[in-house]
Formats: sequence, C-alpha cells, structure tokens
Amino acid sequence: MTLGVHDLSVGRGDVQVLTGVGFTCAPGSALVLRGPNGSGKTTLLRTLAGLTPPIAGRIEAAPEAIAYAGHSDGIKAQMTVAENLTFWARIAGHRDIATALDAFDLGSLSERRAGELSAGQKRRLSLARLMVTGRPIWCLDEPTVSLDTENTARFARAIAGHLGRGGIAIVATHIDLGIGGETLDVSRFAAQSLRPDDPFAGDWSA
Amino acid sequence: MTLGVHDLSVGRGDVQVLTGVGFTCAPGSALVLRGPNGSGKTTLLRTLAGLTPPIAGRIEAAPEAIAYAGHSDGIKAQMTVAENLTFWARIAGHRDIATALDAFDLGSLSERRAGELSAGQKRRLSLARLMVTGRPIWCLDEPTVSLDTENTARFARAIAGHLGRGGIAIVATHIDLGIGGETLDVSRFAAQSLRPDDPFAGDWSA
Amino acid sequence: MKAVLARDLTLAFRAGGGFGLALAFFLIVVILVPFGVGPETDTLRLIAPGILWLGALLACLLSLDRIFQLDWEDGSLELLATSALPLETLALAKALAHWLTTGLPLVVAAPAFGLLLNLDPAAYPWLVAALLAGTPGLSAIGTFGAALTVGIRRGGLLLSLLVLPLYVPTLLFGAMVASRAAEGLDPLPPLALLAGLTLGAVAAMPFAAAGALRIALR
Amino acid sequence: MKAVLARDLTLAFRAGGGFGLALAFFLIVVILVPFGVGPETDTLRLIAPGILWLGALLACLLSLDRIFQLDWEDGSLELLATSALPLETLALAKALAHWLTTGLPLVVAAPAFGLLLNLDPAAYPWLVAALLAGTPGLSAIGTFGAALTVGIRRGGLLLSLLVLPLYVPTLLFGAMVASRAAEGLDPLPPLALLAGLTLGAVAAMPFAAAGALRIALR
Amino acid sequence: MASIWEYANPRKFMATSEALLPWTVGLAAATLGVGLVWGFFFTPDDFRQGSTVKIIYLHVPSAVMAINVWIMMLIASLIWLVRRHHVSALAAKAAAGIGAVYTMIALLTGAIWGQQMWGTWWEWDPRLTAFLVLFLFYLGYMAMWQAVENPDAAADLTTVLCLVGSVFAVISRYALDFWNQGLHQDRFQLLDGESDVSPVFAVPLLICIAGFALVFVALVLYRTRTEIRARRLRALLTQERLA
Ligand code: HEM
Ligand SMILES: Nc1ncnc2c1ncn2[C@@H]1O[C@H](COP(=O)(O)OP(=O)(O)OP(=O)(O)O)[C@@H](O)[C@H]1O
Ligand SMILES: Nc1ncnc2c1ncn2[C@@H]1O[C@H](COP(=O)(O)OP(=O)(O)OP(=O)(O)O)[C@@H](O)[C@H]1O
Ligand SMILES: [Mg+2]
Ligand SMILES: [Mg+2]
Repeated sequence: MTLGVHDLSVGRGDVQVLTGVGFTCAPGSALVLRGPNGSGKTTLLRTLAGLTPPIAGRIEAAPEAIAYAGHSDGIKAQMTVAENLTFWARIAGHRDIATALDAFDLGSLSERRAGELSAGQKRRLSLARLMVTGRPIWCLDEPTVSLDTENTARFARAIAGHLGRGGIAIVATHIDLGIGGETLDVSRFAAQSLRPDDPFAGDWSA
Repeated sequence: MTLGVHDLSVGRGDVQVLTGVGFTCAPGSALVLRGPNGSGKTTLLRTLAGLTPPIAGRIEAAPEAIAYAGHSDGIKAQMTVAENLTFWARIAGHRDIATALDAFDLGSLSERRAGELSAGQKRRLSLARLMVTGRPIWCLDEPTVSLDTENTARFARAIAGHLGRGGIAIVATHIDLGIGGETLDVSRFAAQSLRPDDPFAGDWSA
Repeated sequence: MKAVLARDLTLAFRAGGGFGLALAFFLIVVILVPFGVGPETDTLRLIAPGILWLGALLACLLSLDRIFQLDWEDGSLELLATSALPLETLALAKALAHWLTTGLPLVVAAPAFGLLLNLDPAAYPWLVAALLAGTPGLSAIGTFGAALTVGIRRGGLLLSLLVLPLYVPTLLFGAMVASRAAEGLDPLPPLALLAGLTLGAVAAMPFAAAGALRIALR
Repeated sequence: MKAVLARDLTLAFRAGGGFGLALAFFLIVVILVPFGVGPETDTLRLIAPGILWLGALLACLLSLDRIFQLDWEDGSLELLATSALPLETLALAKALAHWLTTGLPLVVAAPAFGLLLNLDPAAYPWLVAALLAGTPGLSAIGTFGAALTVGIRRGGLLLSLLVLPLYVPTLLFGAMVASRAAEGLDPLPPLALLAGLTLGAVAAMPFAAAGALRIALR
Repeated sequence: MASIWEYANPRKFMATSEALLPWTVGLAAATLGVGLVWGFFFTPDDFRQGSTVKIIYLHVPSAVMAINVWIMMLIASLIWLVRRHHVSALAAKAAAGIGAVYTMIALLTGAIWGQQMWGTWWEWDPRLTAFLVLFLFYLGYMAMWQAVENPDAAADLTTVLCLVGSVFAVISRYALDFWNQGLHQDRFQLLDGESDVSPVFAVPLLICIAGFALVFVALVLYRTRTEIRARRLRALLTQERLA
C-alpha cells in the first residue's frame, strides 16, 4: 500500500491554505511534516484522513486505509482505559487490545477511568487507539504533545514497529521525534488565498 | 511579592499525589517543574492557582496574585482575538491589549474569529491572555505545546520581560524552554497514596 | 453497530449519563400541570392523555442533544466517520440506544403517571400501546434533528425548534388513541397511523441523518 | 460585571448563540398543547393561563444549561473564578444576561401566544404583568440550578429535575394571576406574592450560586 | 444561445438584477397600489360581512404567497443541491424572510377576520394548523442559516429542512381536499367560469395577488443582491487579511 498525493490543494473554510502538494510514501516509510504555526499541517492531515474534502488534486489511497489522530482524541471520560480501547477495537473489527496497552505501558492504568488520567497518560491512550485500528497509514498531528522523554521513546518504537510491518506514518510536529524519515516543510506549498473556486472572489470591477 | 510553599500536600480526587512540597521563589525568578507523565505537575499548579484546595501545608501568596494557564484556555470561538483579549483585560480592570498582542505577534490576527485559529495561534492567544491579567505570579502548564521555534522564542522573551518587572513564573514542561531558572523535579515528592485524612482508609482490622 | 449500542448504554448508566432523568422530567411535567391548570378532577381527566403525551415528548426532546453532540465534542464522531462503520448504521444504533434509555422507561412508567392525572381506566392499555408504537418514532425523528444540529454549540434549543413541528403528527395521533379509548370509541385507526408514522420515520431516518452528519463533519 | 454582561449578550447574538430560540420553543409548546388536549375552545380557554406559564417555564429551562456550562467547558469559568471578579457578581451578571435574552422576549410575545389558546381578553394585561414579575425569578433560580450542575457533563436533564420543583411556586401564583383576572377576581394578591418570590430569589441567588460554583470548581 | 445557468454566476446576476430591479419595483408598487386602492375604496361592502370583507385583499394574497414562497425556496434549494449554484442558495435564504413575513401577515389578518366571522381568533382546523407549522418551519429555516458558520454547509442543511417543510406547505394548501373539514373558507376557483366570488371582488383580488407576487420578486432580487454583497464583502475581507 503506497500513499500518493498529487497536486493537492487543501483549505479550511473559505481559505485555500496549501496548493500543489505532492509526495509519495512507500510502504515502511515515514514523512515528517514541518512548518511554522498556521502553515497548514493540520489542514493537510485532515484532508488526507478524509475529514475535509480537498479543493483540488488527488490522494491515492483508500480512505479506509488511513487512521487519524488529532488534537481531540475521542476518549470517553466515564469509561475505563480498557473499555475505551475495546470499543475502538470492536469498531475496527477485532478484539485484541493487549499489544496496544503494552506498547504504551498502559497495563497498570487499564482499569482507571479515562477522565482521571493526566495529560500525558491520555495522550498515550489516544496513541494506543491508533494501534487497534489496524490500519496501514497513520496520520498523526503533534502526537508527542505532553509526553515525557520515556514515553516519547516508546512512541518512536511504536512507529518503528509499524513501519517495519510495512505501514506508513505521516507526522506533523514542531519538535524532534527521533523517528527518522523524510521531512517535508509544508510552508513550501503555502497558498493563503481565497479558494480559487469561490465565485465571490476575484476582481469584479471589469 | 515572594511565593513560598511549605510542606504542601496536593491531590486529585481521593488520591494524594505529592506530599512535602516546599520551595520559595523570589521576585524575578522562574521555577521549572519537571517530572514524568502523571507525576503531579498539573495538580501542583492547580493547587497553587487556588483551583484545587491543598490537602495540607501552606502557600504564601494571595490567590489574587496568581494567574493560571492550563490546557483549556477559556477562549470563545465566536469572538475575535481582540474581543477575547479585551474581555479578560476588562475583567482584570484595565483596557490595554496592544502590548499583549504585540508580544505574541497577534496584531495581524486580531480581527480573526478565535475558532478559526490553528493550534499554535490559539496557544499564543491564551499566553497573551496571561499578560493582560497584570498579575505577578504566572503558573503555566506546558505553555509551549504546539508553538513553533519562533514563537517559543517569543514566549521566552515574554517570560524574561515578566521576570524583569519583578514577576514570578512557575512552568511545568517536558521540553527545554530556554527560560533559565531553577528546576524542580516533582517526582521527588511523589506520594501516590490515599489522602491521609480519608476516614475510610487505613487498617480497619484492629 | 453492537459496539456502539453497548457503549452508549454503558455511558448512559454511568454517573452523569442521564439514564432515568427523562423519567424524572416526565414525572415533574405531569406534576406541574395540575399546578398550572388547577386541580379540578374533570378538567384533568379531559386533558390527561394529551398531557401525558406532551410530557413524554418533552422528556424525549430534552435528551436528544446527547445523541451526537458529546461524541462530536470529544472527537469520537470524526473518528467514527472515518472508521469502517457506515454512518447509517451509526445513526440507527444511536436512535436505538436513545429509545432504550429514554422511550422504553417512559412506556413502562406511563400508567403510574396516568393515575396522577385521573386518566380514565379504560384508556390505560391503549396509552401503553400508543406509547410503545409512537416513542420509537420520536427517537428516530430526534436522531435526525440531532444530526442536523451537530456541531452547532448548544444547538439544543435549535434542535427543539426543528424537531417539535415534526413531532406534531405523532402527538396528534398518540393523544387521540388514549382519548378515543377513554370516550369508548375505537382507538385502532389512530394507533395504526401512529405505527405507520414510526415505521416511516425509522426507515427513512438513517439515510437522512447520515447525510446531515456528512455535511456537518465536512 | 458589565464586561461579563456585554460578552454574554454578544455571544447570544452571534451565530449559534441561541437568541430568540426560547421564544420559538415557547411558541411550539403553546401550539402542541391543542394537539394533545384537543382543539375544543372552552377547554383551551380554561387551561390557557396554566399552559402559557408552563410554556414560558419550559422555554426558560431549556436555555439554563448555557449559563455556566459553556464557560466551564472551555475553561473560562476557572479563569473567572481566579480573577478579581467576585463569583456573586458573576452569577448576577449571568442571570441578568439570561433574563434579557430569554425572559424579556417571552414577556413581550406572550399576548400573541395567548390568542392561540383563546385566553380571556380581560387576562391579557395581567398575564404580561405576571410574566414581568415572575420571569426574573425564573432566571435567578435557574442560575442557581445551573451553578449546582456545572461540571456534570450534559447536566441538562438533571438541572431540569433540580430546578423544576423550585419553579412550582412561581408557576402556581403566575397562573393564578391570569386565571383570576379571567374569572373577574382580584389578581393583585398572587401578583404581589409573585413579585415577592422574584425579589427573594434575586436577592438570595448570587450567594447560593457563588457557593455552588466554588464547590463545583474545586 | 447563452445558458440560463449563466445567471447563477454572482457577477452576472448582479448586473442583470441591477437592470431589472427598478422595473420590478415600479411594477410591483403600481400593481399593489392599484389592487389595494381598488379593493379598499372601489368595491361595495359585502351584504353579510360588511366592510370586513376587505381584509380579503391582504389575507388571501399573503396566504397564497406564503405557500408559493416556500415552494420557490424548495426549487432554489434543489438547484443548489444538484448544480451547486451559490446564487440559488442565497436566493432561497433571501426568500425565507419575506415568506415568514407573508405568513405572519396571513396569520394576523386571518385571525382578525376570524374574530369577525367565526367569533374566535383561532381555530385548530387542519389547514390553519399546517399553516402555523409552516410558519415554524420558516423560523427554524432562518435560525438554521443563522446558526451554521460555513455557508455551504448551511445551504446543504437548510435544503434538507426545506424538503421536509414542504410537506406542511402542501398540506396547508390542499388540506381541505384531503379531509374536507374545518371552518376555513373553501378553495374557491377564481379563474374558472363559475366563480363563486363575484367579479366585483375577484378582479381587484387577482390584481392584489399579482401585486404581492411582484413585491416578492422585487424584494427577493433586492435581498439576494444584499446576500451576494455580504458574501462578496466576506471574500474581500478574507482576501485583504491574507494579503
Ligand atoms: C388565523 C386564521 C387564518 C389562517 C391561518 C388562514 C390561512 C389561509 C391559508 C393557508 C390559505 C390558503 C392559501 C393558498 O392555498 O394558497 C387561505 C386562503 C383563504 N382564506 Fe384564510 N386563514 C385564516 C382565516 C380566514 C378567515 C377568517 C377567512 C374568511 C372568513 C379566510 C378566508 C380565506 C379565503 C377566502 C381564502 C382563499 C381561498 C383559497 O384560495 O383557498 N381566512 N387562508
Ligand atoms: N476552522 C478554521 N476556519 C478557517 N480557518 C482556519 C480554521 N482552522 C485553521 N484555520 C487557518 O488555516 C491555516 C492553517 O491552519 P492549520 O491548523 O492547518 O495550521 P498548522 O500548520 O496545523 O498550525 P499549528 O502548528 O499552529 O497547529 C491557519 O492560518 C489558520 O488560521
Ligand atoms: N481528575 C482526576 N481524578 C483523579 N486522579 C487524577 C485526575 N487527574 C489526574 N489524576 C491522577 O493524578 C496524578 C497526577 O496527575 P497530573 O495531571 O498532575 O500529572 P502531570 O504531572 O501533570 O502529568 P502530565 O505530564 O502527563 O501532564 C496522575 O497519576 C493522574 O492519573
Ligand atoms: Mg496544527
Ligand atoms: Mg499535566
């Protein structure tokens, strides 16, 4: 499974944020998205995940292959860590959550209510959620926010394992994650203009 | 204005997280809180800010001197950046938001609806909010999450300015912020036990 | 589908989940009415079926915004939308969970509340039958409304505004069943209409709701 | 205080703020009642004042959870609690904003809705007077309830449950004013009681609400 | 030949409507003026209803138009849904306010008339009720436009709403044909030979209906232009911000 992006334009609301984005990711490779605040990393990842329709261009990969983890994590505070994970595993069609719990050292927390976790513990849970989806392409938006050094290393190992199984990871970040992979500076594609297909834009004086 | 903390025990829910915490911060000094995930940094900061009552111990500083900025930022998505800031400035009893806007380079975003900001832009707004409170002691929980390098530097300058005016900053973080100051590893005070004043705990067999 | 249903039911029974509150609200409306309109037994008996239905409807309404809004706020809805589960199935599971936690308890408890309003004895079985036939429709229509207003912060009031007019036919026929039974007339025709309405709503809802969700999540 | 008031009003008028929706909901309840109880003019006239009050009360209720919940969710409430503004003032400003966006429109529109229910002509001025005297009390009590349930995710139904019993006296006297006027009796005594209730609620509420907020935020 | 869809381009629409607007306004004012003056001052009082009958010149045109406006909104929304023409969606949005006002006029005049004729302001008969529900749909429709941030999403969602509301628009017109009960006036056939309204009333009434329709056309053009300008303004502001 290869992810190919061709001449993609992405936007939020009325605004086109990036244009002409193109890259390919072979199985087993990671791509690190970089760029200053507001440059469009989140927008690009949401478009790849199929949450925002692209303005133009083509994404070569079934949306069913992509798992997305953004700022909000879909964790229910009233359910335990294990219950949360089990739910997402069942939605994905299987039931094994032990590997995911292990990968992020959540075993000892598995009976805790998710609402009682610290910021970093919650983040680990939402990364574990990714593993249970069983999807080959991971789109991660600042995944190591709130993680301490030990858990950042755990995350890097999880990514390495995923790539080793032929997966793909696209990761937006501001800090160094130590996962290797190519780096793509999204500000290269900056567009910051109105959507070109907006009929209310342009010069009306003529 | 000095911040003194003496033999403080803090907790969340039924659990005592830290005990015996003690430090003093002279005006113009910063304290960086460190510790692995779940070690109790957030809990300590919330207690200092007066949001959670301490289990035992003493905090020497009027709660009216402390401004807190945690994970949720109190930003109204429907109001513009300037409106949001003005509101907090008025609550604090003054009206100047220009300095705060400048400090975080929000001038060009000031008429944007806050809901349309990227993660890093929102974070800058919530840091700017701290400045308009005009309070001497800042309690910051992972303030540079989502900030790019340029804005992290801006943040460091803002802290330096605040300290220069005789302010105090207590900052919890996992990454290096470049603000100097002493470092306190909260895991030194780890307690992770039931609250000692819980009448249902202890050995009942006797 | 089963996973969603199980999760929603779990959440409803957990602290703050709101199970049983619909029932309590129903009870309060039924109790407040005599205060508002005066305690004359005859007037009460006359308006009892209508008030019971109105109470059920309002209780149902009040819990509608839980259906999707919570999932939207914590990001679950986006994740579910990108998951293997079709949104139609999701909407159906949500409606079913809503009915099980709101409609069903109302059906069971309604006869007891009928006592409070001096409902005619002959009307009891019909009241239950009508509620049983009507409330799934309320949940289905409500799920559609909830899908329309998801993503609008505190869309609760807007949701009511959109959904209540759609509840009019159900209310009309529902109240008619019990009041015809109380007057000794044949309550079957409105009951059949009621069941028809519900069937229609349940059949059409998943598609309409899924469409609305797709637009809202875009 | 002014800052909070201005912000809440701004938010109410902005997209999704919900201004006017209480009115729409009131209208809908008033319309639904005839469907439930049947369109006989005499019955309607009899229960009109009670139903109008019930409608106003439910409309008011539905918007209560906006008062503190939104501020709690985005963290504003914590920040306000640690700010220089006393929580008592905050509660008062919130109640006032709620009344201006919900109660006042209801008072203005009530006579028009009276028509739909065939309210007795003699009762109109008294209906308005009673609503004017009573709705600020509803907002005040509601603010207290909202403070009690803040922090409980989707406390809406629980909130209704807590607040509705407190609304009973207001409902009782409010409906009595209009119905006594319709029957040609002196409506002043219940009106005075109503005003007294409101004054009491408005005077006591800020302290009670602030206390509840302090506990909820802990 | 130029396709009719060209007018779905906002610029094209602005140009065309600018030329059309004065004519429509003039024509609307003239027709409505003639119809109302004729109806109010130059028709005899009814032998049974006295001068009350003159309400007919307000009630019937506004009631008829209230329903027609919804149907027009439905058509415009469907055009948006199928062909994604922004002007079409904005026209539907612009029409809603006018339709709601017409509905309100019909409700108010109907109520006043009812007070005279039936001795009651309001009756819960199927047609009147469906009409009132239609009014609620107008309110909900406008609230929905208000509440949704993204204009395209708002257009989509309101289209769904418009579709559902059409059921009630149809019922308020044809309820009597379905149930054949209720107090309200029967549908009279103004145009066929054996009209049950004498031509003395019918001709000015027809002129009034035409007047209300033209007023609607003028207002909808005007308001659609305003909506387009608002969108244009929004685009320009965004453009300026990004520059
Ligand atoms: C609040 C009360 C009333 C409401 C809501 C109301 C509403 C309506 C509606 C919805 C229509 C149909 C328009 C159409 O089919 O396009 C209509 C038409 C009409 N109404 Fe009323 N009406 C009311 C009271 C009255 C009264 C009291 C009278 C006279 C006694 C009256 C006389 C008529 C006539 C003559 C028509 C034209 C008949 C037709 O084309 O169907 N209405 N009204
Ligand atoms: N909901 C929205 N509506 C309109 N514009 C938005 C919205 N969200 C973000 N934007 C704008 O789109 C641009 C790209 O935002 P995006 O969130 O993709 O940036 P980012 O690269 O993820 O930034 P950060 O590093 O701060 O997270 C920004 O200029 C932002 O202001
Ligand atoms: N609401 C809560 N109820 C009960 N326990 C909680 C609650 N929030 C956090 N805890 C527990 O208290 C401990 C301290 O949490 P705290 O949030 O203070 O950690 P932290 O140092 O900020 O961690 P992080 O770096 O992940 O943000 C953790 O073990 C956590 O599981
Ligand atoms: Mg981002
Ligand atoms: Mg923390």
